[in-house]
Amino acid sequence: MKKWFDKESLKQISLYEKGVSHMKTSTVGSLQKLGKERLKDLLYQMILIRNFEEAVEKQFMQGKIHGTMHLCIGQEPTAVGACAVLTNEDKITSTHRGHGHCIAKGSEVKYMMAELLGKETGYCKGKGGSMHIADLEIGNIGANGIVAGGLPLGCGAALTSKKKDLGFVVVCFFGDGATNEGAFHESVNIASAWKLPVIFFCENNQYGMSSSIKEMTNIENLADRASSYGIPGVTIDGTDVIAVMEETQKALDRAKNGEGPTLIEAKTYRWRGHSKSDARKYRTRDEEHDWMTNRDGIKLFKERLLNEGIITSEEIVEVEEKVKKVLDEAIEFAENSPEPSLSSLEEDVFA
Amino acid sequence: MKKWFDKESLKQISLYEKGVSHMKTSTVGSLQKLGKERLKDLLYQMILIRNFEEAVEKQFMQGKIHGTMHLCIGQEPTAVGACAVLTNEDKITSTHRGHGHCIAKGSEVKYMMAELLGKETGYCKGKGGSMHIADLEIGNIGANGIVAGGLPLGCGAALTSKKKDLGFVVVCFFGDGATNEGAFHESVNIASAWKLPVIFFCENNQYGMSSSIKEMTNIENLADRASSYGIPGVTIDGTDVIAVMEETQKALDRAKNGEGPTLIEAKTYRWRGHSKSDARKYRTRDEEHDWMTNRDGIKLFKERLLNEGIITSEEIVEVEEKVKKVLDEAIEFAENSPEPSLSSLEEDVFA
Amino acid sequence: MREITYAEAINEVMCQEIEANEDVFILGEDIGIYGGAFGLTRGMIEKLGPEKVLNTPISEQAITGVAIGAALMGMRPILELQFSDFVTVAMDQIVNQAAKIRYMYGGKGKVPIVIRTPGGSGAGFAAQHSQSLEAWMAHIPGLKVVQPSTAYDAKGLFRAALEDDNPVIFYEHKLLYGMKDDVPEESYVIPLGKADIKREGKDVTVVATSIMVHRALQAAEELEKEGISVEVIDPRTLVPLDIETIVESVKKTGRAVVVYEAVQRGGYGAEIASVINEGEAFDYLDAPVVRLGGKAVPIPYNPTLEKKAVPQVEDIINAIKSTVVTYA
Amino acid sequence: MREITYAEAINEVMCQEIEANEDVFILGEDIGIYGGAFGLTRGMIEKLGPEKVLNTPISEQAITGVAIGAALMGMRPILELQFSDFVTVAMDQIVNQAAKIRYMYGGKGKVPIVIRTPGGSGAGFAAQHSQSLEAWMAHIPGLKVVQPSTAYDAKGLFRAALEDDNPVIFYEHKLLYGMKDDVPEESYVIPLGKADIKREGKDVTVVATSIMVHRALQAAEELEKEGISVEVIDPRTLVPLDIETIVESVKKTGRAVVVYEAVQRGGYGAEIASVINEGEAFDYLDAPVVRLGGKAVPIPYNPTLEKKAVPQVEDIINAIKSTVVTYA
Ligand SMILES: Cc1ncc(C[n+]2csc(CCOP(=O)(O)OP(=O)(O)O)c2C)c(N)n1
Ligand SMILES: Cc1ncc(C[n+]2csc(CCOP(=O)(O)OP(=O)(O)O)c2C)c(N)n1
Ligand SMILES: [Mg+2]
Ligand SMILES: [Mg+2]
Repeated sequence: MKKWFDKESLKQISLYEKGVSHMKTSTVGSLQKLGKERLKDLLYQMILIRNFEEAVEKQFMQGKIHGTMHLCIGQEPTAVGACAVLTNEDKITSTHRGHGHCIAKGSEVKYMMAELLGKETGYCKGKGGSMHIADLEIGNIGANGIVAGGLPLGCGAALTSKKKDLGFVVVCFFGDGATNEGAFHESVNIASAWKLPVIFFCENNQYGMSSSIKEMTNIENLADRASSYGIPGVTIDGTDVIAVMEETQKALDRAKNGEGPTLIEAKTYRWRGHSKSDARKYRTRDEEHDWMTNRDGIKLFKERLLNEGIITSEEIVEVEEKVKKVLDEAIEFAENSPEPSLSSLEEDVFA
Repeated sequence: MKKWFDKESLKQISLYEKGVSHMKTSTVGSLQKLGKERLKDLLYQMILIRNFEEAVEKQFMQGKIHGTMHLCIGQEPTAVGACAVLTNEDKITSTHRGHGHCIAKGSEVKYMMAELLGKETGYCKGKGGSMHIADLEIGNIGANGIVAGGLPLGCGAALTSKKKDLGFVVVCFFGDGATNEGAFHESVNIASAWKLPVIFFCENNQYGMSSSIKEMTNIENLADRASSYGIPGVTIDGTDVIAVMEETQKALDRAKNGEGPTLIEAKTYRWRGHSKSDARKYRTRDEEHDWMTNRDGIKLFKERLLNEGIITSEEIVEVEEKVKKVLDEAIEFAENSPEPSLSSLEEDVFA
Repeated sequence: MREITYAEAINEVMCQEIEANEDVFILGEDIGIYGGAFGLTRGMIEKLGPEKVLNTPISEQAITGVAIGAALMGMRPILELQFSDFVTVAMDQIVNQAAKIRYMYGGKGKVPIVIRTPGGSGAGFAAQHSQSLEAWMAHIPGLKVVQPSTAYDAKGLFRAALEDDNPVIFYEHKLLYGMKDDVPEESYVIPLGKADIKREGKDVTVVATSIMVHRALQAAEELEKEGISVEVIDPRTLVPLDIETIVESVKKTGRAVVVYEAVQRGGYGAEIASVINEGEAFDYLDAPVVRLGGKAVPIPYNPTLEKKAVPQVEDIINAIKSTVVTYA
Repeated sequence: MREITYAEAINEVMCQEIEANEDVFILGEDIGIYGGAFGLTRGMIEKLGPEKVLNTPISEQAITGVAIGAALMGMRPILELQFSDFVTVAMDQIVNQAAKIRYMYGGKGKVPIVIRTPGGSGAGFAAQHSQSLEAWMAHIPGLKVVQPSTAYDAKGLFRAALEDDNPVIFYEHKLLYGMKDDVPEESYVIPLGKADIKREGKDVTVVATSIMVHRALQAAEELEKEGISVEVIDPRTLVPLDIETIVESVKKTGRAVVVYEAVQRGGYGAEIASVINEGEAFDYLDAPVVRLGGKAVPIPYNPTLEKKAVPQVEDIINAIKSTVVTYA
């Protein structure tokens, strides 16, 4: 028998390999088709997410946020690209790292910030916090503190759509680490067997907390797991918001046609640590630097918009100013909001 | 959107398709290599299993067996073929349908029968019954009443082998239905990531209780799930005991070489109902008849042995008589064994 | 009135409710043409069709989540878990999702699901198929827990459970499935949170659940011959618990015995005993409250041992006598 | 003596035991270079190497089963479950496998594993990361349950747990991790099943677990000023439970308050209260045993509400006063 643990698990290994050959990027000329307003909106949303997360980080540092938070800085194009093709009727299920999904699905940052500050005006009246933000009215079935916990729920929502011919599709977001949970397997299988209108959207940011997915599983592309369920799987460049839109659109069409689920894997990167305190010893500063400088989805999108002459630098500044204004208002709103009443403690346990 | 439930779920559909093209059968000339004694032993074991199960059924009908039982008649070649390549040091984990595995791994039918009758002399002192027979000394880590419950345990045993360089391999048996459990997914993944010496052996008898695997999952061959974990998967004819041996041997070599797990799917059929009371409405009598007459692994093996001139009809009769004798003795032993003492009720909760 | 079994009563009310409300459907393993592991859904798929009776893969996490997700979208699913021991593979969805969603979301959304599942020993299924784990569920805020002991109660409580806007765990008992009772054909509701006095008495109050109700009634009959008058109360629902009826009874009798099949240590009987001890009844107690639950062992296979592992009529008689006689 | 934190004490004893016994190793999520979600395994992989410190995929069923299977083959694994709420995805392996294997197999095989996992609220992690579910485990025959309240106890109890030949669930508490205590460097054993009297007193016995021990001690100090003498008992292990020490104390004081963080309804405090009520102590009781547990709500996020959901020092003071003053 060969020796145990041949990997040098202790060494900090850079796991980012440039250019996964068959990773899908956006098609040429795709920008024009979308139209300027839509493109500007994508940019706005991505910047809003990033700046929101930065504001959250700041609030946390100032001790105003209790508990923990999981920031999605670096992953803006996946949330925005996927949600961009959905209507208000379509649903999403989200994760512990869910702020971006919420914003992209259409939630208002002021109620989100209020929730993070534990205020009565927050999406969950201050009772849920970062890991449980839900906004059923715009189709956000909820963040989830349990890794892969949202996938079964998403299948149930999709079953309802199918049974009642409601026409909506459910996008379940989850991380690379979540694909090793039993709940992932059971959910994708049942969705496939029942041809449910679901899109399983894996944000492969390379790590589950500290564990490189390459050490936790023995395949290169998680989308290949689709073949276990007889459904299509596609690996895309998660820093390319247009590629994300395009592939999500295809999966959406498939789902709406009654052809069942699709597994999308978007390669991306979280720029920050896993949560509040993370020395990030499991990866190198070089690897981080490379992603942050060469694969920043927002920067790349701005450059592309400018290069293709769709938008001017002035307009980008305008977008950024709008974001700033919205966020300033959100923070003010959240800070000035009241604490939940003590009597609310025992409310809402039962409907 | 297309209409929901296009399958005619109520109709009794025959799901057995003749000739899955790439299903592995035994190689030509393989019999000679094994030698007569070994071949006779394979036959003996298969007949012993079948007759044991028939005896159990009879005892059950006579009200001597309490609870339930899951018979493996029809599936003898998988248990016998897989265990035939193992040594006493190698381990197996089994299922609710585990009598065949026990016998093939080397357990004595008299202690098994005693256990089924709830006697003190049984493998579990009468406390476990059919679904919990274990025989650690000869490497049977145990039957399991929880579908897919044995796979994680098998991985733990395999980890021990690897960590301590003990050289043994673990064969985890499970059914087609079990491949839709989360525990299956998590176990195969971890075994692959850690290159554990495990063989995942799926006895695809077409149904999980009443549910055809073809309706419960969207792929033709369950062995294809191997690709989700970056390991080899192979589909074999589970009625061909020699094919089972050959493929298990390959997987065993791989495991012993430190190359990690293999997923084997053996297509087979359970002749009886799922458990004690099953009207088998979910399948046709035609389908059953076809398997029982055309794909009886014991009959096929006998014919082959005779055709190739390895064994005579007289010798087959001898084998059958030996089985009969052993079983008669086993039943007598079991029936004459004492009940467990009342004081044993509270023993063995803790070590 | 018509006599039907506990299993038939549940089958009947499920059919009635599915026919009456288009949001109601049932899902579970082998509930289609097989009719469920214990025959509870027999005939349903033929009558109601496969859109209302969903046969599922063996994937308890997924199917539990499917029920919850559908409920969040306005459906009212019934989930059959084949054996209550299998909650162990669905606990995250039940406890971390179903029970908490509404609260975590600040009062948004609701999860009206009924999880039907058989508990209990006595059928020879051994350690992994015979547990009584209702105490786990009753400990979790956000879940309601029902444990009917008769066909009549099962039918009425089931409808109440289904009409409730919250997740309800509905514990059936394998040995009760075949037990017959007078059951009206038309649908009716027995509200959650109302105990039932199954027998009136004045010397001692026995609070018993599920199959133990019947054993307690038998014990009461025996003891009547000896001049001991036993009141038998069936809480019927553990959450909400009808504390008032129990306390009133104990105030009258001055003695209480709590009988349950689950392992005594840490079982819900400890909660019931505590509630009796804590409330107004304390001052009326002439003797300590007695608990009689299962032994602290996994359920063994051998039928004699299996019986010895949980309270039988004789054990209940002895427990009652110990409090009535010792503290006479 | 040297002061170290509760987290450091556990880290130290793990290192000592892994170094002392080649069958001992630890597995869990992010326990490698990350050092565990709460830093408990910090430095271990560097010191002991990746064969002794196995970083696992996020697959709780598999990793729990791996620990059990390895134990059956003679290893003595330590499993870290990142939050005790995640037992919900590992319950089958813990309850249907680890707890029952030896019994089901008629006394063959043993499963010496220690599952270390943090419970409790107060750190702002909200409903799915703040539960106290030890009552579930204590209800299951075949499992032992430990809940240390100090660094000193944690170190000694951990070694006893590891030396035990059975599955032990070792509940840590997030808010205790940083708490310092005098802890000897050399390894020592505190046997399972021995309660500790953390403070002697004569008017009332408080039985408190985990973080509640500290709150009870603070309450005792406050009440001393008012002339009420409080004895504080920490059972330290729920299974086995040191009934004798508790009963002896109640016989002396005549009053008992049981304080625990878990939801009061159906929590293990009900078991402890029942045991007090049932035994010899009953005749010595001057007042009903009082239970003080968590409210029947999921743990909310907002810090003020979060505190209100579980007993605080003031609540304990009030509970003690209610029994001492009302029944003076
Ligand atoms: C069932 C469960 N196990 C473990 C955790 C702890 N945990 C929270 S997030 C996380 C990593 C998840 O990784 P991934 O799915 O890749 O998502 P990412 O954080 O990278 O977005 C872990 C282990 C959890 N919340 N739930
Ligand atoms: C977790 C769990 N779910 C459901 C069951 C009930 N059950 C026992 S056997 C069985 C069917 C298993 O099918 P398969 O894995 O194909 O094995 P087979 O019976 O065909 O050998 C089911 C659903 C169980 N024992 N455990
Ligand atoms: Mg990740
Ligand atoms: Mg099968």
